[in-house]
Order: sequence, then structure tokens, then C-alpha cells
Amino acid sequence: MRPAAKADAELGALFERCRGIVEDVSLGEVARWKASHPGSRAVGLFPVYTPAELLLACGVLPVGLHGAGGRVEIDRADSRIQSFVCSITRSTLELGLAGHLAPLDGVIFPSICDAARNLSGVFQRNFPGLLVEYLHLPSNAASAAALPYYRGELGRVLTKLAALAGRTPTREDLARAIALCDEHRSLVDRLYEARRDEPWRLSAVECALLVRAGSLLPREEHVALLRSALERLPERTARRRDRIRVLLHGSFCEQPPLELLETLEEAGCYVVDDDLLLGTRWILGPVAAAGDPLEDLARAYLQRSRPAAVRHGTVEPKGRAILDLAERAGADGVVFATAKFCEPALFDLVPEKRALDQAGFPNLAFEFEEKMGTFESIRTQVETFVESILLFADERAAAGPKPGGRR
Amino acid sequence: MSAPYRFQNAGRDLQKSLLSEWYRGLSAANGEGVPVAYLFISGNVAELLRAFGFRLGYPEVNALQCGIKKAAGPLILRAEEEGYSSDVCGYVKNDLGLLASGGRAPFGDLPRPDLLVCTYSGCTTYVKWFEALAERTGARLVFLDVPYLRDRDALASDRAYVVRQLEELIGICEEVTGRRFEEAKLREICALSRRAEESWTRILESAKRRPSPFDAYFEAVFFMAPLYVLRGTEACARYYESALAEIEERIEHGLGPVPEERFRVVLEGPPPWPHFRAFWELFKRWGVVSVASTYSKVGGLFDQGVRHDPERPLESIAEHAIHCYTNWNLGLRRDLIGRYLREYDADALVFHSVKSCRSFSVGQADTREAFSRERGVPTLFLESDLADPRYFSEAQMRNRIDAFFEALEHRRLAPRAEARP
Amino acid sequence: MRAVAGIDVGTRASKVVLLDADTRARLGRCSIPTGADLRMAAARALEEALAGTGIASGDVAYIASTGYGRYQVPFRDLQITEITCHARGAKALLPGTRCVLDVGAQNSRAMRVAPSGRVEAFRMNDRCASGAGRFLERVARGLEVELEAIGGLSLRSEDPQPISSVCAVLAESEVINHVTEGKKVEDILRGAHNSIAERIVALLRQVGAQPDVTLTGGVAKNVGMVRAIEERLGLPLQVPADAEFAGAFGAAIFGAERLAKRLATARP
Amino acid sequence: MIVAGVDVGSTATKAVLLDENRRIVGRGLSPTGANVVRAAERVFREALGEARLEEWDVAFTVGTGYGRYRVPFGDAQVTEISCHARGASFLFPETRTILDIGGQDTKAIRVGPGGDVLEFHMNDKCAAGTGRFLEAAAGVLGVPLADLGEVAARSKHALRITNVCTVFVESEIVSHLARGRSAEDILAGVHASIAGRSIALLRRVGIEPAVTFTGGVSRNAGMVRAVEERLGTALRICPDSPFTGALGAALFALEKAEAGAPRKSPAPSKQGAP
Ligand SMILES: Nc1ncnc2c1ncn2[C@@H]1O[C@H](COP(=O)(O)OP(=O)(O)O)[C@@H](O)[C@H]1O
Ligand SMILES: Nc1ncnc2c1ncn2[C@@H]1O[C@H](COP(=O)(O)OP(=O)(O)O)[C@@H](O)[C@H]1O
Ligand code: SF4
Ligand code: SF4
Ligand code: SF4
Repeated sequence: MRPAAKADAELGALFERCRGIVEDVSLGEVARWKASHPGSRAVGLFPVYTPAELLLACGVLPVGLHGAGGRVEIDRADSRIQSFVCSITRSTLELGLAGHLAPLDGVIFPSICDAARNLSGVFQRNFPGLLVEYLHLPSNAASAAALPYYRGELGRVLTKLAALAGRTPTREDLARAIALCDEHRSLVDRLYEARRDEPWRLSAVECALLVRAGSLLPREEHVALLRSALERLPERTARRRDRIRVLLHGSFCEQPPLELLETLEEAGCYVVDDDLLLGTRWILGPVAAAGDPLEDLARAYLQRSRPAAVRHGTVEPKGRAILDLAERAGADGVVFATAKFCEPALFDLVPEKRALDQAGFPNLAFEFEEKMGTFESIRTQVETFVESILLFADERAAAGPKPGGRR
Repeated sequence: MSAPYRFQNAGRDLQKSLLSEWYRGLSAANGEGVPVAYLFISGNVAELLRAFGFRLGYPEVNALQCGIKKAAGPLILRAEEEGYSSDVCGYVKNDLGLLASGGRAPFGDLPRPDLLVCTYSGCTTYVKWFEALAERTGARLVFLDVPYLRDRDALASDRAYVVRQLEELIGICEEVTGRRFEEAKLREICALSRRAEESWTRILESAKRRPSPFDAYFEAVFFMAPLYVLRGTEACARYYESALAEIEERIEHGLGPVPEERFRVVLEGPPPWPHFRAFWELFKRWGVVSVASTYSKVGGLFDQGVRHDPERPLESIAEHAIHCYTNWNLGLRRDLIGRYLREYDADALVFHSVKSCRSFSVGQADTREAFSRERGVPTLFLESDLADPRYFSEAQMRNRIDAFFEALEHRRLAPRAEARP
Repeated sequence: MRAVAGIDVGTRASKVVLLDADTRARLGRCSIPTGADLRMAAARALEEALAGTGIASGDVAYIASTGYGRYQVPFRDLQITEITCHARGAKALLPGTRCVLDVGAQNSRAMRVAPSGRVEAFRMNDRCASGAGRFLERVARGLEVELEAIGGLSLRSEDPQPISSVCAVLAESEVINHVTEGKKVEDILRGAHNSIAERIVALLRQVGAQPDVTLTGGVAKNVGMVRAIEERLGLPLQVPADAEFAGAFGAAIFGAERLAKRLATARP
Repeated sequence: MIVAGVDVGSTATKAVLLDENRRIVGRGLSPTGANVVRAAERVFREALGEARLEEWDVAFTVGTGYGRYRVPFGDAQVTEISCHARGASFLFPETRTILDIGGQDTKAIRVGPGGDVLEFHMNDKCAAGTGRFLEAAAGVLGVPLADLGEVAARSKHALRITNVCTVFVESEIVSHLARGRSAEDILAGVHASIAGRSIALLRRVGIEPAVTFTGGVSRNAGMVRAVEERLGTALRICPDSPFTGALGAALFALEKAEAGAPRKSPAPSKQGAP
């Protein structure tokens, strides 16, 4: 009992620390880091598919921008971006206008969607002192021109970052940054595996907090933090409950509020895989290869990125990918939690859902907003979904093996 | 009021026959064994496909036609029944709804495409649209990745990148059609495009006159149809020559789109197709002429010097793809609007912000701030949709338009020392 | 005799159905306005349903709650969502049911139901009250017509007046406008019914409409709504006699099943 | 010379009579109800009564508000946006920004020194954030409209109201009541929620002092307080604030009468520009 209690306490403290970091909309952790590293720079990354490696190679702190949750009121941003645009674009702008992004020296927007694309222009106008870069991600995987082009585009952005940092990175700097990120990503992957195998030991909220804190901390520090969490998890006291295993899908950019994740679990789900915080783990496997570091990075995006609705111009059918993900996670069902007004995700939802329906794989779809405050309706929907699986377990058992199969 | 419409009708008749011929050809294509390619309006590569003898279809034009013919509502609902959210682009839903209900458009049957060329410029929603079409029609889908014009430094490498993809596309077209690429043919087509583009630019610039002979929004959206769907043909080039003659005649007779030009505005954003006439009427009542618009540049920024060039066909096709209005970043768009206000001597800037099209609408309110707050330009911000009839309320629209021009008129009557554009 | 109870605490009314746990025969039912105090409403509804049946509250062996206030029933054994319960209840009332439309005051829900009564797919409106009963209540209020009478009146319409406002609140004044313009009450009502029917049918089509379609919820009492939905949908609707109690009934059935399971596992 | 302004709002109809010295000599206010024409006539007569005048004493009448074309005795029509701007600048010449919260819509207007509209924005598609929202809350809580502000003022801890839908907020309030929350705290939350939406609307036109509050909801002291707290500056209000639209219309009427405008202009849908 002693070691378990100790592990519980230590993990509890760790999660609290992460929560503090994540919920501080003013990026206090970043400000502290900058204060202790005079002359250093920090650059924000609009959440998905922006290689942090480029920043690290220049000694710049990469800072994940994940919106503001319900913690700021959309007020000044409302006059610049209309209410039919997803919340994360609005809240990111609000954070800037309200001065919360003061610790940042720049922001990079990848070409994930029309909203993010134009947000870069809004930032350029409203924050003339910031380095605002727009990074074009090729949307033509089949073209042989994509790789050299993207390598060039990474080089272009790297040059700007180097100028900002006042330091031109060497090839070794880049290789080192890539190695660090590879190590970090492999630890995040291990965390996800641990949760997939024993979801009762790590709740969806805890997992999200732990990973998200990493996008605000120096990578080395977060590596240590992840290691200590991974060490303690197996010792944790946890009771396995009668819940269904779900894959949470569609929240790769705007993040659902933590209460929503809690609601999911309270309503009877274990989240066994998700695409939350895709920005921290969008590359599958290590980047480092023998070749030119920039080219390695470019290749990782083009050939080994986790599929999401904002990974455009690939040829593999969307439906197949979601079934694969669900089966690999051993899920009983898929919960599509799509950010309201997120067009890419809302479009992809249709073929993905159709594929699951055709395969007879249980699924549920609803929309959320990072700033939402009531979860009653979502709770009702999730409970209904859980009931349709749990209360009719006999029927399902009679119908033969489940597609996912519970462990 | 009657005279100018005689001319306009002449142009309109020619256009009507050109377009219905195009539809007929398109509907018959499958039966005649002629290959069909679908593509988008924004910065498309029609010239290249035309060189291979494709007949060209434009899903956006399907949606636009349904909108104008007031057929969009049920089609959009049909797509929503298939699971498309009420918050995604209505143009896409309209077209997919059309397909789901058998492909019979108000203007004829839609042919089955042999090739889908997704020109990426302008909008990422395009990708989703063509993916859905590919899934349903089984046609081969090709992406042309046109980077957003974010930074002048990137222009050279962007153009080279697009040219390389065009070279790949040539190979694909050869495969699909079984024909060999003839560069001479492409040059010829580019020359025809260029002819139309020259005349069109002169038509657009005629609005610099006072009074303007031409409405660069409400009329332009009709005038530009052949440029969208027939660019690169002799008929298209000739259409614009006669349209230009018509405008010159109007100038000669001192005629314009409204009996008395009282306000000159620059219009930003797409029109509300399902309520187009009603929308125009609300402006006409006040003697408003749009002297420049951005929507007329979504097919290409010809008035900014973009031209197809027989001397450098692929490069010029790439440049045309890069330089369409919604592929410009917001800073470039703001500069353009500023130029229009100045060069066309406009009194005000009117935004029509549509929910469907985030390419246009994200940041539009910020642009409005830039003009109204920092430069003191009177701006009017209207919201509805280009495809979905549910978002338009005539009474609410009228209230806003009346209030705005009441104020402009009042300011004119009692001029004060206030900033003017 | 062992009794089980299903309690449906809705936003407007709280409903109770009592079943014999073994035969599943109905022993009693009752519906009372919910009011502000949900706990009290649940307790009182149960009490009233028991009154006259001769069953003591101690004899109720299992209580399943559902509806918007399902967590506000402190004496429940289990809570189940109204969606699951309405589907089950509708299926039990009308075994041919493949789809259920449940239209209440604030929410409309469409479900597709498996032969076992399991919900296969469902959709609900949840952000805006534009497609539910409250819209009609407001229209009725604007027209100063009794809620009970609007459906019948609407059927007399020959020239339905479209309502352009999607907002349940703003529709009220639009309706008043129509009155001022001299439009007939039945035509305005028919327009309002059509407008909701359109939204409800869209919801149903999203889960895949298949016959039989059963309508439950308070709006099932409105003959005008039934007709408007049927016309829009092109399919007849089945309306169970106890449409209003479908949720409570479904909850009671689940209660009986869980009770049986509990007893089975309790026995050696 | 006497002129009149009649503001036919979706909820309330208001009339103001002005003399040639721009002094208000009569006012009328009544719910709009089902019969717009009758409401317009009623408030007009009420205003005439206060001024001890007869119909024929009125030289020119301007109608405004959503029912402006239905005022049978209207000689011209002006939108309520222009009228609110004009009226507010008359009441408070320092006005640069106006917040108008009426029964079914909310407007933000930025004006020049003379009361001309520079920019405006309105919410009129959804009843969220309008007077109707407050009425719904008042109805559920059984608090008279006129007491809303006073009750909210007693709150120590405003609740966060999460629903924006006027219909849904009713049940949110019911569930707060069920959890034993007080009407004070609920109302404070309701006011804060509308204030938040109002400020966002104001930001869309740019907030420049002084900010004047108009419309029926300006009678609600709780709303005034909630907006002031958020804004950090005092709002301009006065007992005539609910009449601002009608007052603006009357000012336009005076201008038109002085300029010798013809009376009884035909319905504008048939004419060119007004
Ligand atoms: N007698 C009736 N006649 C017509 N409509 C009715 C009648 N009773 C209730 N309704 C309709 O039913 C709705 C309430 O439905 P109900 O299912 O009880 O709601 P909930 O379950 O959300 O409390 C009302 O909004 C009203 O439109
Ligand atoms: N005494 C009062 N106290 C608080 N609020 C009031 C009072 N009188 C009216 N209101 C509010 O004013 C609103 C009507 O505002 P008004 O501007 O007259 O409406 P409109 O012009 O849109 O018809 C009502 O919805 C109500 O909420
Ligand atoms: S949430 Fe979706 S729409 Fe919004 S920025 Fe992210 S990807 Fe784009
Ligand atoms: S978002 Fe705009 S550009 Fe894209 S498909 Fe829709 S209407 Fe066209
Ligand atoms: S439109 Fe009306 S019913 Fe819908 S959210 Fe707004 S207030 Fe509620």
C-alpha cells in the first residue's frame, strides 16, 4: 500500500503542476523561462503540423497555442473575426489583443485551413512587432515536387527564425533538435500506450494535461516530467470500472474543455486513444534518418504524419484510416468530438462516419466549443451511446465478436 | 432607365447562347465519348486541360446556378441529411446535394467526369469538395497545390513548384485522354485567353469614369461568366470584344447602371446568389454604383496585370493560379482595396460577408476595422450567405443599407472636417 | 407482487409508469407539471401514481429515472437517458417501430432503433430551440390561441403562411405581424407547424428515416404537427396512445430487466 | 411648429412630440402588441394628450422602428439606427458610441460629433442578448421587469449563465433554482451575460467615450450597472432614454419640416431613394 500511496501523491502533484501551467493563459511558464534565459526568444505555434524542431535548432522556445478554453471572454477579437469561425482562431486572437501573448516574439501559422490561413494576416496587421510566419504545407502528396518544395519552405522559415534568434543553426544544431523531439515524442507515445492498455490508471484529463504542459515547457524539462509520470503510473491505485473503450476523434486543433473529457468518462467511457494535441505528436515514429536534417523533417510530414482532417491532398481513403485507428486502439466505439465551425473536421466526418456505419462499428458524433460551459446535452448523448452498448451487451454478444474487442 | 438595358440585353443574349451551348456540350460529352474534367474557378488551369480536348465542368457554377434559380435550399438540406453540418460551406452542400439527388441541375444533366483537377488556390474546402466528388464518381483526382501568396520572397519558388506540378499534370492528361501534349496548341489557347483578359480589364477600368458606365459588382458577376467557363476559346475572346464595345457605347451616351449615380462604392465579398436581384435593388434605390469589387477577381487578378502568355504558357498559367484574389494574404488584399478606393474615387466600402466562404470572411471584419478606424473610410458590413437562402432576410438587409446611406447622405448635406479616403 | 417504476422528469412534465416486475403489466401512471423543484416533482409524481393502486412505496423494487432531471431523483436505482428510454418505450408500445421522433418542449430527437430496442443512431437539436414544442407554445401565445387547439386549427388552413424566423422567440413577433397583415390564424399556424416539421424531418433523415416511424413526446398530442410531419416526410407516423409516457415506460422496462438480472445473480 | 416621431419597435411603440425649439412637449409609450397601427395611434394620442394638442397641430411626422412603414400618419421614414444616433446625440451631445438594447434586437452605433452614423452593428437574428432574454428570466423568476436591477444588485456572487438561447436559459434558471441558488445571483449572472454580449457588439464598432445607452432596457438599472462595470466608464442615460428612437425621428421630422419637405411620401418600395 505504501508505494501506491506515494505514487498517487506524486502523480497528483505532477498533474496539478501541469494544470497550473496549462490554465495560465498569460503563458507565465514561458515568461519565467525567458527571464532566466536573457536574450532568448519564444515563438508560438498554431497547433497542428508545425515542426518545433526548427525553433529548437535556433534556441527558440516553441510554445503550443491551444486556444484559451473558457478562460478569456471573446471580446476584442469578436470585432475582427466573426462568430461563425471556430473558437480557437477567435480566442488565439483575443489572447493576443488582451496582451496574454506578450512573452512571444513570433507566431507561426501552418496552412491547415482557411481560418488559420487568414488568421496569419490578422496577426500581421494587429501585431506589427511580432514575427508572423505562414508555413505552407504541401497538399499534393503524389507530386514529386512536394518534397523539395517543402524542404525549401522549411528553410525559408528557418532563415526567418534564425534572424529573430540572432543565431544561424548548424546542421548539428538541427540534428540535435530532431533527436530531442524524437525522444520526447517516443515518451508521449509510451504514455498513450500505457493508457491504451490500462485506461483506468490515467484519465483522459490527466493525459491531456500532461501532454499539453509539454507544449509550454522546454522539451528537456518535459522529457524528465514524462519519465517520472511513466515510472509511477503502474504503481497507482486504480479500480477498473465497467466502461466502454472509445477512440476520441476530430479534436486535433481546437481542444475540448477538460470538463468535456471528464463528462465523457463519467458518462461511462474510457478514452483509449485520441487525436487531441496532435501538434505534439503528429509524426509517427522518429524523424532522424541519415540524410539532410531538413529533408528528414520534410519527409516525415509528407510520408509519416498522423492523418487528420487538416492533412490535405493525401490519397488514402479517410474511412479506412479511422477504422484502422479504432481497431489498433481496441476500441468499442468511436466518439467524434468535432470543434464547432471546424470545416475540415466537419467535412471529413461524413466519409469517416459512413465507413464506420457500414462496418457496423458503433460511433457517436457531436460538436463542442472550447469555451462551452454546459455539458448536459453532451452527457445525455454520451450516456445514450454507452447505454446502447452496455445495456444491450447480450445482443451484441449474440451478434458475434465485436470489431474492436475489449481487453 | 430603358436605354442602357437595350445594350445590356444584347450582351446578355450573346452570353446566354454561349453558355447554353457550353451546357449542351457538357451534358452530351459522355455520350459523345469526349473526356470531361471538373475544376474550380479560382486560378484554374483551364488552358492546359483545353489543350487536351477536355470539356470542362465547374461544380461551383452548378452551385451558383442553383442559387440564382432559387433551387439551392432543398439541395443543401439534402446534403445535410447525409451528415454535412449546417456550418460548412453551402456551395459544397449544394453541389453534393445535386449529385445525391441524381445530378439533374436546373440547366441540364451533369456529365460524369474523367478527371477532377483540384486547384487548391483560394480555399481548402475545395479539397474536401473534390474528395467527395472523387468518392462518388470514381474519377481520378489530381491535386494542384498552389501556395497561398504570403510573402513576395516566396513567389519565385512557389511559381517553380506550380510549374513542376503542371508538367506532371501534362503526363496525367496524356494518360487519361490518350493524346499527346501539343505545346503549340497551348500557346494558341493562351493567346485567346489573353485577348479576353485584355478586353475584360478595359471594361473593369471603365468604372473609373464618373458616372461609371458599368457596375463592377452587380453587372460584373454576369459579365465575367464566359471568362470563367470559356476562357481560352475564340468565342470567349469575341464576347469580351463585343462587351467592351457595348460599354464604350454606354460611355458615349452617358449611360450607366442606375439613372443617377449618387454613391460610388467598392464591394468586397461574394453576392447572395439566392437573393441577388433583391440585394441589388436595395442598392439601386439609393443610386449606388459599385465601381470596383473583389469578387470579380476570384477568377484572376487581370486588372493587376495577370495575363496568360503564349510566350511562357506554363509560367503564366502558374502565375494566374497564384494571383487570384482569395489566394492573396490579407495584407495584399487590404492594399488592393485601398488602391480601388483611391483609383476609382469611391465614397464607401461595402462588405458582404458570407458565412459559407471562410476564404473570404475570416479576417474581413479585421479589414473593415483597418479601413473604418484607421483610415476613416465609411464602411458598411452586411452578413448573409452566397448559397444558403436561409441566411438572408430582406427586411434586415434593407434596414442596414438604408441606415448607411441615410448617414452618407446626411454627411454630404452637412459636410464636416472629417477624414475621407 | 413486485412493482418497478420508471420516472421521466421532463422540463415541462414529470411522468411515472408503474409496471408489474414479472408480468410487465401496467399498474399505474401519472403526469404532473415539473415546476421548479425537480426532486419534489419526481417524488410527488411517484406518490400520485401509487395512490389508488394499493401498492406501498416500499413495494417498488426498482426505480429507473430518465429525462432531463434524471439525476435529481435521489431514490433511483439507475438513471438512463431519455433517448434510450424513448426508443425502448416506443418499441414496446409499437413493435413495428424502426425510427422514433421524440419532440418535447425544448428538444427534438430522432432515433433509429434496432429490433431489440437498442438505439442505433440518434440526433438531437441542442443549441437552439427553433425546432421544438416551445416554438409552438410561443406562436400559440402570440396568437392568443390555446395550445391544445392549435393543431386542429392548423388543419383548416388553405394558404399556409411561411415563417421566416428560425428563432422560437422572434417567431412570436413575426406571427403577430402576420395577424396585423390580416392573415388567417389557421394559415399562420400551419406555417409555424410546417416550419418545425421541416426541421424535425431533417433531423430524422440524418439518422436514416425508415418505417415505422413512431412519434412520442408532448408534441404527439398535436394533430397538426402529426400531419405536417407526415406530409413533409412522405410516411405515415405511428402515435402510441400513451406517447407522452413512452420515456417513463421505457425506463420501467429497463428497471424490470435490471431487477431480474439482479435477482438472478443474487440467487445462488 | 410641432413635429412628431413615432418609433414602432417590435416590443414597444413610442412617440415624441417636439416644438420648434426642440423641446419635448409630449411622449407616449405602449406595448406594440398584435396591432401595429393601433399601437402607433395610441402612443401618438397619448403624446398629444400630454401636450394638449390635436392631430392637426402636427406639421410633420417621421416613423422609425421595424414597423415604420405601417404608421398611417407618417410623412417619412428613417431607420431606427439613424434615429437612435440622432436622438442620443441630442440628449448627450458628447455621445460617440451608442448601445441600444430593445426588446428583440441590440445595436451598437458609433457616431460623429453631430450625431451622424459612422459605423453600426446589430444583432437581430436571434433573441439572445436582447430585452427578451431579460423578460424570459424575469418571467421564470417571477420578478417584475421594473425590479430586475434592484434584485440583481443584491447578489454577492453572480452565477455564470451558460446558455445564450432565450428558450434554453429558462430551463437553466429553473435548474439553478432547483439547486437552491438565489434569484439575486441568477439575475446578476443574466445581466452579466447580456453585458458581455453587448460589449462585444460595441467593440465591433469601436468604443469611444462617451457611451450612451438607449432603448427600453436602459430603464433597467441592473443592466446599466453590469455594462458600466465591464466597460469601466459611466453610461449616459436619462429618463428619456427609452424614447431616444422616437426623439431622433422627431428631430428628423423637424429638419424635414423646416426644409419644406412634402408630406405623406409614398411607400419607398415604389419610389427611388428616399
Ligand atoms: N395538449 C397538447 N396539445 C398540443 N400540444 C401539446 C399539448 N401538450 C403538450 N404539447 C406540446 O408538447 C410540448 C411539451 O412536450 P413534453 O414532451 O412534455 O416536453 P418535455 O419532455 O421536454 O418536458 C409543448 O411544448 C407543446 O408544444
Ligand atoms: N421598467 C422597465 N425595467 C426594465 N426593463 C424594461 C422596462 N420597461 C421595458 N423594459 C425592457 O425594454 C424592452 C423593450 O425595449 P424597447 O427599446 O422599447 O423595444 P423595441 O424598440 O425593440 O420594441 C423590453 O424587452 C424590456 O426588457
Ligand atoms: S479548429 Fe479547425 S477550422 Fe479552426 S483553426 Fe483549427 S483546423 Fe482550422
Ligand atoms: S469556401 Fe468559398 S471558395 Fe471555398 S468552396 Fe465554399 S464558397 Fe467556394
Ligand atoms: S434563435 Fe431563438 S431559439 Fe434559437 S438560440 Fe437564438 S434565441 Fe434561442
